[in-house]
Formats: sequence, C-alpha cells, structure tokens
Amino acid sequence: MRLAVRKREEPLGWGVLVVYLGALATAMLVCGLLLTLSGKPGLDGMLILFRGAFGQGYSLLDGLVKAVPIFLCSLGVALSFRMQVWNIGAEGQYALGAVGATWAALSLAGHSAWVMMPAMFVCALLFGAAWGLIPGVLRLRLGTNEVITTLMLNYIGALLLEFLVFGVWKDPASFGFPMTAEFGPGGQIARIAPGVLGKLHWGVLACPLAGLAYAVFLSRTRLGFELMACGEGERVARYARLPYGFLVLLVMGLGGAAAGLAGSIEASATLGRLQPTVMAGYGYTAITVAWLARLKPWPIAFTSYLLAAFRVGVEVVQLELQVPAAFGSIMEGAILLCVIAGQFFLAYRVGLDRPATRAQEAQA
Amino acid sequence: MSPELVIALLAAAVQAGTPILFATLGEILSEKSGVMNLGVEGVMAFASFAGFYVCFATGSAWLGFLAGGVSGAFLCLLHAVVCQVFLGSQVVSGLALAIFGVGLSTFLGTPFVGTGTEGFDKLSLPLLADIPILGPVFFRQDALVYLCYLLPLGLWFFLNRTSLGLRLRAAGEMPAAAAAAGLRPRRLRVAGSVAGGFLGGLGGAYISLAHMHLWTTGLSGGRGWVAVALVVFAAWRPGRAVLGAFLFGGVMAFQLRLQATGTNIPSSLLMMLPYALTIVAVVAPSLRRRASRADAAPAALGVNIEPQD
Amino acid sequence: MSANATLPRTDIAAADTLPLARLCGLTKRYGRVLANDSITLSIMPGRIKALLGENGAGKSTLMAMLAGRFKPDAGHLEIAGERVDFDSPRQAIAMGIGMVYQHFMLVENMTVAENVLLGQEGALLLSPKEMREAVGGLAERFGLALDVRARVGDLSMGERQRVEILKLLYRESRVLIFDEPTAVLTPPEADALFAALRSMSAQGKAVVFISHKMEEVLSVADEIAILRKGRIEGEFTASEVASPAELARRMVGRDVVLDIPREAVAPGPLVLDVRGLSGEGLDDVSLSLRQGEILAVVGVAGNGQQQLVETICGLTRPQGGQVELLGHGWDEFYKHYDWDGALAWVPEDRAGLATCRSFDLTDNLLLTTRAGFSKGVWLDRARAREAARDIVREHNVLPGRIGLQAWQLSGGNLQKFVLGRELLRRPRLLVAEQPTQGLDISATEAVWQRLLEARTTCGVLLVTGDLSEALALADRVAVLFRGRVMGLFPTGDAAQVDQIGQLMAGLSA
Amino acid sequence: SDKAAAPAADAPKTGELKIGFVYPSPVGDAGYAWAHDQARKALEAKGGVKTAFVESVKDGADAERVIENMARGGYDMVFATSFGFMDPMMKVAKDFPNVKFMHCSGFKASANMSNYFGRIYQARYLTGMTAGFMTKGGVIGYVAAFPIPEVIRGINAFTLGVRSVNPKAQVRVVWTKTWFDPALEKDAAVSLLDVGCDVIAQHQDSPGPQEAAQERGKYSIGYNSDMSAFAPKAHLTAAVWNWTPLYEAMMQELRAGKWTGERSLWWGMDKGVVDIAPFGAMVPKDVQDKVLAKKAELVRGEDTIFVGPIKDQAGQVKIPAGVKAEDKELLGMTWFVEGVVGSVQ
Ligand SMILES: Nc1ncnc2c1ncn2[C@@H]1O[C@H](COP(=O)(O)OP(=O)(O)OP(=O)(O)O)[C@@H](O)[C@H]1O
Ligand SMILES: Nc1ncnc2c1ncn2[C@@H]1O[C@H](COP(=O)(O)OP(=O)(O)OP(=O)(O)O)[C@@H](O)[C@H]1O
Ligand SMILES: [Mg+2]
Ligand SMILES: [Mg+2]
Repeated sequence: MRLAVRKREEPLGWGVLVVYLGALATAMLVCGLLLTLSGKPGLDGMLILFRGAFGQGYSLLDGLVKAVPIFLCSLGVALSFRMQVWNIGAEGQYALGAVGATWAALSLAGHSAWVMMPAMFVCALLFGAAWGLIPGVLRLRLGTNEVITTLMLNYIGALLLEFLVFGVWKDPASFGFPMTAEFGPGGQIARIAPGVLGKLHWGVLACPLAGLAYAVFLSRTRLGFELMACGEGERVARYARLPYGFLVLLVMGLGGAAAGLAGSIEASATLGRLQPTVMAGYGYTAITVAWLARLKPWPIAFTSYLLAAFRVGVEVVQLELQVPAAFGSIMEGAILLCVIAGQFFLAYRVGLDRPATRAQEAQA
Repeated sequence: MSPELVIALLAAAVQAGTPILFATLGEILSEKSGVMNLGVEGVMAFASFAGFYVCFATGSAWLGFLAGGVSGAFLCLLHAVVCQVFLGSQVVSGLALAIFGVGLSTFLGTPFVGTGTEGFDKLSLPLLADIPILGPVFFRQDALVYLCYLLPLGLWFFLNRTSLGLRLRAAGEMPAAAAAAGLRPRRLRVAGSVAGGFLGGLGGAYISLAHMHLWTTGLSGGRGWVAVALVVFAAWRPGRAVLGAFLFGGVMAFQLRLQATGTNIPSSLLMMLPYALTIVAVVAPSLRRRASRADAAPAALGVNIEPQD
Repeated sequence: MSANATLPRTDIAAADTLPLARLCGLTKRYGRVLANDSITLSIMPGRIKALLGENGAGKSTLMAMLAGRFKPDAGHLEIAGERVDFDSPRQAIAMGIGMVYQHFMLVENMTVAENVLLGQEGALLLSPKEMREAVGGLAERFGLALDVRARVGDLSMGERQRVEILKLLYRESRVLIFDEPTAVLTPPEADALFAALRSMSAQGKAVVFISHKMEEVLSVADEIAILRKGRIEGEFTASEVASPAELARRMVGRDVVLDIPREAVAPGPLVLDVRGLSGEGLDDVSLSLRQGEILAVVGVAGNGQQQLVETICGLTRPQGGQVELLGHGWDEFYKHYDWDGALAWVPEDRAGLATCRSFDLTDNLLLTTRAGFSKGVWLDRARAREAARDIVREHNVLPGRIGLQAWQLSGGNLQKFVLGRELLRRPRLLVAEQPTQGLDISATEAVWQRLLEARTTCGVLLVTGDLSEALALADRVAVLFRGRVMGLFPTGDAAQVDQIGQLMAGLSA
Repeated sequence: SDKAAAPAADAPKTGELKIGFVYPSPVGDAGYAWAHDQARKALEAKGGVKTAFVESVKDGADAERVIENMARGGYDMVFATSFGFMDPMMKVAKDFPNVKFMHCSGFKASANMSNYFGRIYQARYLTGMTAGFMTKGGVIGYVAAFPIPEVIRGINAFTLGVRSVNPKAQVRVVWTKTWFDPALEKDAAVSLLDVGCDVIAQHQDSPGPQEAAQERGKYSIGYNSDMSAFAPKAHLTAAVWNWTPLYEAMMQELRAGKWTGERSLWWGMDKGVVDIAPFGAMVPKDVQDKVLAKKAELVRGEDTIFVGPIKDQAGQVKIPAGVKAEDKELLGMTWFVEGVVGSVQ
C-alpha cells in the first residue's frame, strides 16, 4: 500500500468548495501565526479581516467597486490566455484606456453625458485595443515574444500617461499638480444611489455585460470555438483552417479594449479626472485572477471580488491592529500559494493504492 | 558628452547591470530546467533584506552575500514545492511569490530601515584598473562585479559541459525522456529552480551590500521584472544576458546623465528609453531572420510533470 | 477459437536456462480498468519475443513495469533469478533492462550524442569530443549510420529509432524492449531494424517487441505471447504458427480478413491534378487522381510527402508547377474553400493535429466541420452532438460516449472517429496519411474497409510508408524519393511492384 | 468661500481623542510618511490621544474608503497627508459633518475640513546657502522625485539660497519619477557627480544620494530628517520636517472646542514645523553663522525668499522687484528660477 496520485476523470463537483475553503483556511492559519509571532492577536486579526471584508453592507459594496477594474482586465487577459497568447500587458492597456477616455473628455468638455460618455468609452476601447494590437502584430509579423513586448509596453504606457498628465494635460487650476481638469458632470460616471449603495457606480454594469459577452462568445459562437481550438497550438490551427492570425489580433484587441474600458471607468467613476495614481496594478492582479479562476468567467468574477474584498479587509486590519501594509502583501501571497497548491486536489485524486486482482474482485 | 563622461556612464552601466545580470542568469538556469519563475522581484527583495541583515548581524559582507543567495533559494524552494509537488500553475505561483517576497522583506525589514552596513567597497584590480577606458569601466568596481563577469561563463560551462547541466536541460526540454533515462526530472527541476533562486538572491543582496550600503525597503525597485523580460531577450543564453543586462543598465544610466547635463526632454519620455529599447532589441533580430531553433524556449518550460500513475 | 482448443500456456520458458527476466504475476490497474491481470512471463537470453494484442490489451503497460516506469500493484519481477522491486527506470537500467518507447523518449533540442549519454555520462565534466567519439564508435560498431552531432529534432523517424537503440547499446542492456518499433518506419528502415534485432539476440541479449503486424512478427520472432484484456491469452513459438491469418485469428479470437476484396470502381472525373510541382523539397512532381480510385504515395518518411500533402491540403501555396483540385486552380479552390463536398484530410498525427486533446468528441467533430454546424455567428452544438453520436455508432468508436475527451480514446478509436468526421464532409478528394499507423489488426481492417468504400464517391490519396497497405488498397502507386516521383504504376503491374523497394531507396529501375 | 461662515466652535472635548492618519507610503521609509509618523507617536506619548494609521494608501477610491472607514469608526479627527487625498477627503467630509478633517499639501477646505502644510522651502533656502558656500566648482546636483509644485518650489528656494551667496553657481536637476527607489536615486546622484557636481541635494525619501556623495568624497544635503548617519563625511545639513507642533496645536484646539474648518495653515520655521539639521563638522564656523543668521530671520517670521526680482530659466522676470509672491502662486509653481539647469517636466 502506498500513496497513489491519479488524474481525476470526472470533475470534483461540490468537493471544489471544500478544497478552496481548506486552502483558504491554511493560508489564514499561516497568517494568523505570523500575526501572533509579531505580537498581535492572530485570531482577532483574522476575524477583523473578515469583518472588514464582508462584515457590513458598505464593505461588500466597497469590495464590489474595487473588483470592477480587476474583473474587466482579467477577462481581457483570460481571453488571450485561452489561445495561449501570453498577454501580460493589461496594465499598459488599462493606462491607454484611461488616456483615451481622458482625451475624449477633455476635447468634449462641457457636453452632456449623452455625447461624452459614448465618446469616452469608444476612445478608451480603441486606445486600449491599439495598445494590445502592437504586440499582436509584432508577434504575427516578426514572431516577437509577446511576453516581453507586453511587459515593456506596460511601463511605456504608464509613462505615456505620466507624460501627458505632467505636461500638456495638466490642469492649470491644479496648482501644478499632475492631474487633468475634472471631467465635469457629463464625463463622470455617477454613483447609482449614493445613500443606499455607497460608492457603487454605474460602471459596475460593464461587468455583467462583459462577463456575459465573454461566456457567450466562447461557448456559443463559432469564432469563440475557433479561438479555443487555436489554444491547442498553431499546428492544429493550420490543419483546421482556423483564422489564427485574425484571432491573435482579435484577442489582443479585445483584451486591450477590456483593460482600456477598466481604465476609463476607473478614471471617470472613481477619480473624475486623470492622474497618475489611476495606475494601481490592477493589470497585474488580473493575471493572477485569471489563472486562479482557470480562465472561466464565473470563477473570474468570484475571484476578482474575493481579492478586492480581501484588500478592503486588510485596510481594516491595518487600522485596528496597526500592522504594516506589507502584511497585506504577505497574506495575499500566502493565500495565492495555498490556493494554487490546493487546486492540485481538484485535478488529481490522492489515495492509498490497494492492490486488487481479478480474484479479489470475484470474491467481492 | 565628454570622453570622461562616457567612461563614467559605462562604469555606471556595469554597476546598474550587475544585480540584473545575477537575477537574469538565475532565471535562465531555472527556466532551462523547465521552471518559469515570475517571482524574481520577490526573491530579490527578500534577499536584499536577508543579505543586509546577516551582514549587519555578523559583520561579514561575504556571509551576507551568501545569505542573500540562500534566502533566494529558500523562496524558490517554496515555488518549486507548489509547482513540482502540487503541480500548481507556475505563472500564478510566481506572481504570488513576487507579492509574498516583497511583503515579507518590508514586514521584516521595517525596524531596520536606514541601518547601514559595511558591505562591499570598490576594489580596483591592480594593473587591469590602469588600462585606458577598459580599466575605469570594468576594473574599478567592487568584488561582486568581478564575480559577475565570471558567472555567465560559469553558467554556460555548467549547462553545456557538465553532466548535471545536461540533465537539467533534459528536464526542461522533455522530462519524460529524462525519466526514461533513469533520471528524476522532478528533483532536477527543484534543483534548477532553487539554484536559480540562489543566483537571483545574490542579485538582491548585491543591491543592499554593494550598490547601496544600507537597508531600506523597496531596494529591488522592479529589477526582478526586468530580469524576467531579459531572459527572453537573451534567448536563454548566458552570454546574451550579459549584453541585455548591461544594455539595460546603460540606457538607464544614459538617461540620467542626459538629464544631468541639462536637457529639455521631459523625463517621462527619457524614462521610456530602456523599455522601448528592449522592445527594439527583441524586434530587430527578427526583422532579419526568424529566430533560430537554438533561441527557442526550453520545450517543456512552464509545463508541469504529470504524475505517472 | 475457443479457449479450450489450444491450452493457453502462460510460460514456455525452457526449464534448463535461467531467464534473464521473469515477470511474476504482475497486476496493474488504472481506476476501473484492469490493464494487466497477474501476468507471468519469462524473457530468455538470445531469443526474440513478440508481444501481440489488440489496442488496449495491456502490452505497453506490462513492458513499462518491466522497464521500471510504473510500479506493479501486485506481483514482482525477477532478474537473473533474483527478486527485484523497481522504484524508477534508473534501477531497471542498472539491471540491464532497456526500453524503446512507442513515442520516442528523445530530447529533440539536443544532439544525438547528448541523448545517448543522458543519464550515463560517467564523469562530472563533459567533453563534447569524447562524447561524439564514444557514441560514434558505438554506432559504427553496430552498423547504425548516424551523424552524432545532429540535432535529434532534425532526424527522420528511422534515425531517431537508431538513437534509441544506441541508448540501449550504450547502457549495455541485456533485455531490450521495443514498443511498436516499426509503426513509424518504412520497409527498408524496418528491415534494418530487424537485422539489428537479430544480431543483438545473437549476442545473447533478450529482445521483446510489441507489434501489430503479423508478417513481421512471424519473420522475426522466436516466440510469441498474446495478450487479451490484460491477460496472457497464449504463448507459443513462432514455428507453431502457419500463417499470418492464423496468428491474427489466435489474437483476435475470430477470423480477420487480411485480404480485403477490392473491386474496381468505375473511374469518375479527375479530382486532383498535380503538374510539375517543385520547390519546398519537391522536384517536378506530377500525378493525378480520379474519383473511384486510390492512389498510394509511398516512400521513406521525409522524402517530400509532407510538403506534397501540405500543398494539396492548402497549407502551403505551390511555388513551381500547378495543382488543380476538383477542376479548379489552387488559388481559386482555396479562395472559395468549402468544408463540405470538397477535400478532406486525415493527417498522420491524429492525437496532436487532427484532434484537440482536451476537447470532447463533439468539439473535435466541429474542428473541421464547424461551418456546417453554425447559423450565422452561432454554433449549433445540439446538432453537432447528434452527428458525433452518429459517427460513434456507425464507426464503432469505443467506448462510445461522446462526452469523452480525445486523450481518453485509444489511437485506433480516435482514428476511426477522425475518419468518420472527415467522411461526414462528403469529400470528393480524401487525403489520408498513415491511416493505420499503430492500429491493431481489427481497427486496421475497419479503416481499410472505410477507405475502400469511400472510393465510390471520391478519389483517395493514400500517403503511407506501409507497402502492404499500399498494395492492399491502392489502384496505383507513386514512389517518392527526395521529392521526386521515381515511378507511378498500377498495383497490378507485378514487375514494377517488385521494384518498389529499390525505387524507395532512390535506385531507379 | 461661498459657503456660510465658518461653523461655530464645538463644545470642548473631554476624554481620549481618537485620531487617524492616512499615509501615501509606508512609514518605514525614513522619509515623508516617517516624518508624519514621528509626530503621531509624539502625540500618543503625550497621552490622552489614541492614534491609528493606514499606510501605503492610493489616491482615489482607496483613499476615500480608508478615510470613510475612519470617520465611521468614531475618529475625532483624520489627517490625510498626501495631495491626492484631497478630493476623496472632501467627499467624505461632506458625509460626516461631525468629524474634523485635515488635509496636508492641498488647497481645498470646507466647514469641517482645513488644509495644512509646512514651508519646507524655507529650510531648503538655508541648505541652499550652505551648499553655495561649500561648493568648489559652482555646480550643485539635485535629485528630485516628481515635477510637482512642492518639489519645484523647493528646488527654486534652494537655488535662490545657493545664488544668494554664490551668484554664478548652477543647480542641475535629475528627475527619478519615484519617491523611493534607493538604488535609482543613488544612480541619479552618481550621474550628477559625473557631470561635475560637488554637492548633492535631494527631494527624495531615501538616503541613496547621500551615499553616492560620500563615496565620491563630495558633499550632500539631506531631506526629511537628519540623514547624517548615512553619510557622516558628506552630510552638510538637511531640510527636516517636524510636524509635532502643528499636530499638538490641533489637539489643543480640539480639546478646547476651538478647531474650525475652512482654514489653510501653512506653517514655517517660525512655528517650528520645518528646520535644518545640525551642521556637519566640515562646515566652517563662519558659514554656519551666516546661515544661522538667515535662519534667525525666518524664525522671526521674516520670509523674504520669494521676493522679486526673480527671473526664470529663460531670464524673464517672473516676480517683479520688491513684490512678494503670494502663497497661491507658490502653491502652483511650475517654472524654474534662473540658475537651475534641467527640464521642468
Ligand atoms: N495512464 C493510464 N491511465 C488510465 N488508463 C490507462 C493508462 N494507460 C493505459 N490505460 C489503460 O490500460 C489498458 C492497457 O493499456 P496499454 O497502453 O498497456 O495497451 P496496449 O496494449 O499497449 O495498447 P496499444 O496497442 O494501443 O498500444 C487500456 O485499457 C488503457 O485504457
Ligand atoms: N492518463 C490516462 N488516463 C486514462 N487513460 C489513458 C491515459 N493515458 C492513456 N490512456 C489510455 O491508454 C490507452 C493506450 O494509451 P497509449 O498512449 O498507449 O495509446 P497509443 O498507444 O498511442 O494508442 P495506439 O497504439 O492505438 O496508437 C488509450 O486507450 C487511452 O485511453
Ligand atoms: Mg501501447
Ligand atoms: Mg499503441
């Protein structure tokens, strides 16, 4: 008898929940221990974390607001990961989306929302898509590795945003601080019901729409099917006459557009203007989320929310226990590592292997 | 720019490139064995603290340097366990490691912020330092830079001229073949990953012990991400990693000097230079020819070894 | 054949010699599947043992346990009379057991010398020169022509196999196991392999080889063991078997028609016309194909077959010469490419190219037929499921559930499914590459039957390295060598047919 | 302000005060947030005040949430210490009229929100004088983080100080686009040393530039706090923050029920919020005396630093002779004075 590891033939069903909860509990245990070691109440810390993340109506809403850009960026990268195109450039595409929306908002300043909003979204989508298409084209035309180009374009995109905000777009009324003028009422996404729903803004609607589009596109349309088939490699794509090149451009473009949309929503709804701090690393978080969720839309939504809520909760832990902000990173890292390790049990069955022969079977 | 300034620029490029080179070589080693580690940033951050701390506590710079390597190896062991034992996604695990390592270094290091250490001082090599141009650029650096000159050669030799190197590459190219040849690819990968982490850790320790001589948080400052990108740029070859790291360091040093001499170009645009140049450097060769097969990533890079039965 | 007609002997070891290796009651199960059920077998020095059985009978599993890759659930191994337990291939290698796996275990990005020495380097430091000399000398000694500096990825299948054999020789293995070694070889390469096997067994080594080809089993093996559903069905010496047909009967348990009657079908219109195709490794290739006809293109792999197929199937544009498909020029045909009623292609690599590993059968059906199952931008999966179910039923694809993913199907069943899918497209030109490679005899029979039936509605271009397959199916044969057509003649022309072997080697008649 | 007159003062507060601090960066960095946190600790040490802080908070939604959480949590007063927290704080202030809000480095205010800052440029002027005396080649390097008014104002004051004692000297600026990357800041300093600078000043949170100067045997000017520990041989002096007086004054106002919104508190050397660090041993006595004499003026409240004529880089007069620049102008400064070499972006 010994430990045997075997690939599961059937999906795990409800066991999934057990596995994830187990992984989460392990991570919490580690973090609680760490807290205790640094002289803070470990158990309390974890309770505060959960209270901060899920305890009140407004904390739920705060998590939701924070999840919006993560979710959108994550959908974008998940799409390209589906066909093994390693777009890790959501951060840069997000920046360009914010830039695009700002450009529209500044050019059309003073118009009504009916004019400004569509223009801002279109510009954000286009700018983000264009930023995504650059590595796409380079890959198709010159075989350039997209990992490196998208990564570098992240830096360049963020610097481009800075260049504009520190330069030509700087608001004369901002006392020289790097920020554009406010977009004005027509260019700002309003909060849905400030009293009741807190900071929740209309931009959140983009999430179900994008998520639904993602799910329907992949599972119901021919192009979506072709996209997933391309994920099996370029050779299969050639054999099955799949439009590989077009799809590479499509996923890079759509991924960029999704990230761009996130950027524009963040600029318009939560800042109301463009400033460098719009860059908050959502594009990188999105990659983690996409992988954890195994590129599936529902899990992406769930994971984005969880991660966002968790970050909200950590702030409360900071406030109440005065732990350094770095503790949040440690916890996040620990949770990720535990969950990834835990996913092992989703795909494999571990058990004690008992030798059985046909003779024994006959007896049974 | 005057000749002296150019020489100073090149010398600065060598120093700025050194920690990146350590980390890039480490990542090459890891990826050659089939383990992609996106967490280099975390490894460097953590190692920069560990290196500082041990140097601070023992007073020995070399011990500190070693401790940087060991701590990097330790973090990568974590990565190896998650990916090789639990078959977790190497991408996520690497990203998690980056978050974790940076957090841990800040968490542990906060009480020591601002503490100085001895570290490594500049050490002119006799004779060599007096060679015109080359001397001031290459041979008036610290001891670790000289170590770093030898490392690419050593890594190349290890990968191509030793049996362990051959086995490691086999584990990265086709673990099943390695297993059939009686090797243990999983262990080889863990070893490759840990050894790579050791080198990455040395790069981190370099920053706190030689580049700076003090500890504060955030020392790695994004250099780990650059190292990951440079591996692709270097096409997994130690020699080209040298070029990449020093080029990157050089462009960074160049734009600072351009500002220092007085220019009207906005700094945001100047800061784009290293990144834009990296893209150009990756694109340019492919304009002429398709990348050769030897330039390709290890065939099983990032692909976990499935359990046999 | 009923079980009591011939008493199944589970062990025919001679009592006086000690077996090199003995498998004692080996059992292995995969989940619900009992792959090997207490199998006992002796492997004798100086003898060649063939292991025969249908797809999934458990041959590979059994040998993988002997080679230390898998651990048996029950039973044990004896090497030279001593009981051993292998934890990994390392111990098996040390005990002198070497295996050439069906899918070669070679690192494509390394040289021949590096592959041979992997794990056996001896010293800590490597000297490329010494490595080359060691491996080169060995290759020379055993007459295996190879460039030891070459990258394995650049080698033909036959050459790769030689690398695998070199590995075993270098390790001085005494038990040599080959899993379907000839599946990817052309006849001349197979002959060379058999010569090597014989010389190795003459040196006192024990050879075990797995095969689906009756003729070669009878010509090479000293003794034959038959596996069925994880159990030894019988073991006998090769001389006890009179003919391939008898062997097939013993294996499958029923009569297998090896000679499928091939009635001529009235030739229809021209479906393929290749004139003077050159470039990309091809040199002035001309051939034509009519509906109702099977044209076999034979040759050693790597002589331009792939380029020819890729050109015809629309992956590469012809550079020199002309290709006419169904009466249209190449450009025109592929500009108005239609999934239905035109061209279908059954590629050699059914697991990696023709299907997607992790797709279920419905999605794999859609891979080439999706245009027929879509309304506008939407995909009609319900209808595709019906069609997949039909294929599974009609072509007897086991285990018959369309929800299974491609990797869960055996090669033979996957091939039947791919063929069914491609025929669903009602092609008028069917290109089939190595359609029965690695398939057992009953699956082969089924595939052949389908191809012959297909003739009535289309022309079939059969690209194969298996001469017997070409002769059994084709109306005409074209021999390809270094991108040139060395001969093109009807299979009825006995004189020319005898020359095929020479033509394939580049010697013109 | 178009709002109603400042609300009447509250009733005096008794019992323990609950005060929240929001920092844009980790407190561990010996820099900007650290300086604020020193004052927070001083408050706590004095007793009667319970404080809490959240560090590394991003502008925008994150800041709003953190400030709001503090307001909800029953904090009496919240200090937000970064310019980017201004708008979020405004939003929260509207929803929580009973909580007092203090925003650092901005310009907006409301009934229950005031803003505050310190005239660190006064200290910079003094350090500039020191550098001007100590430079041999007349070229001084300045490693700067972001081209925002606060930094530009500091560079200008510094340069004016330099030129007040060394009219030919120039100040070369290198932007790092980061508040905190020790290695990059050090590299930037090295690049300045390479072009002949012999004193290095900084508007950065890490001591990286100090190290560079010491390694090359040149001089340096610190920032935020006394950085002499990092470079004892190079460190001439530093422009340092001391927030304690301001924060303690706020506590007193709060206790006495005298705190009001709608105010802009821009405190300088006279109130002790900014200062210079003790001089290094290498600074000659007469230099020290001259600088301290100027400091005495500032301590008396005689701030003539930005009194014209002041020309910009192109030689155009920006502040006419005899005119003292208004605070509003200083808050939005986006041009370099004559003597600065470098791009203002
Ligand atoms: N890794 C595995 N996991 C689960 N089942 C397996 C695995 N490998 C083989 N099997 C099952 O074990 C049985 C024996 O497989 P095996 O590969 O030994 O057959 P084989 O005789 O070599 O077939 P073939 O002629 O196709 O090569 C089959 O029923 C197969 O489905
Ligand atoms: N991991 C696995 N889990 C379950 N079944 C498996 C697994 N791997 C292989 N099998 C089964 O093992 C059988 C034979 O596997 P193998 O890989 O030997 O096929 P193959 O030899 O390529 O087939 P063929 O010889 O027909 O080309 C197949 O029926 C397949 O279903
Ligand atoms: Mg098999
Ligand atoms: Mg097989």
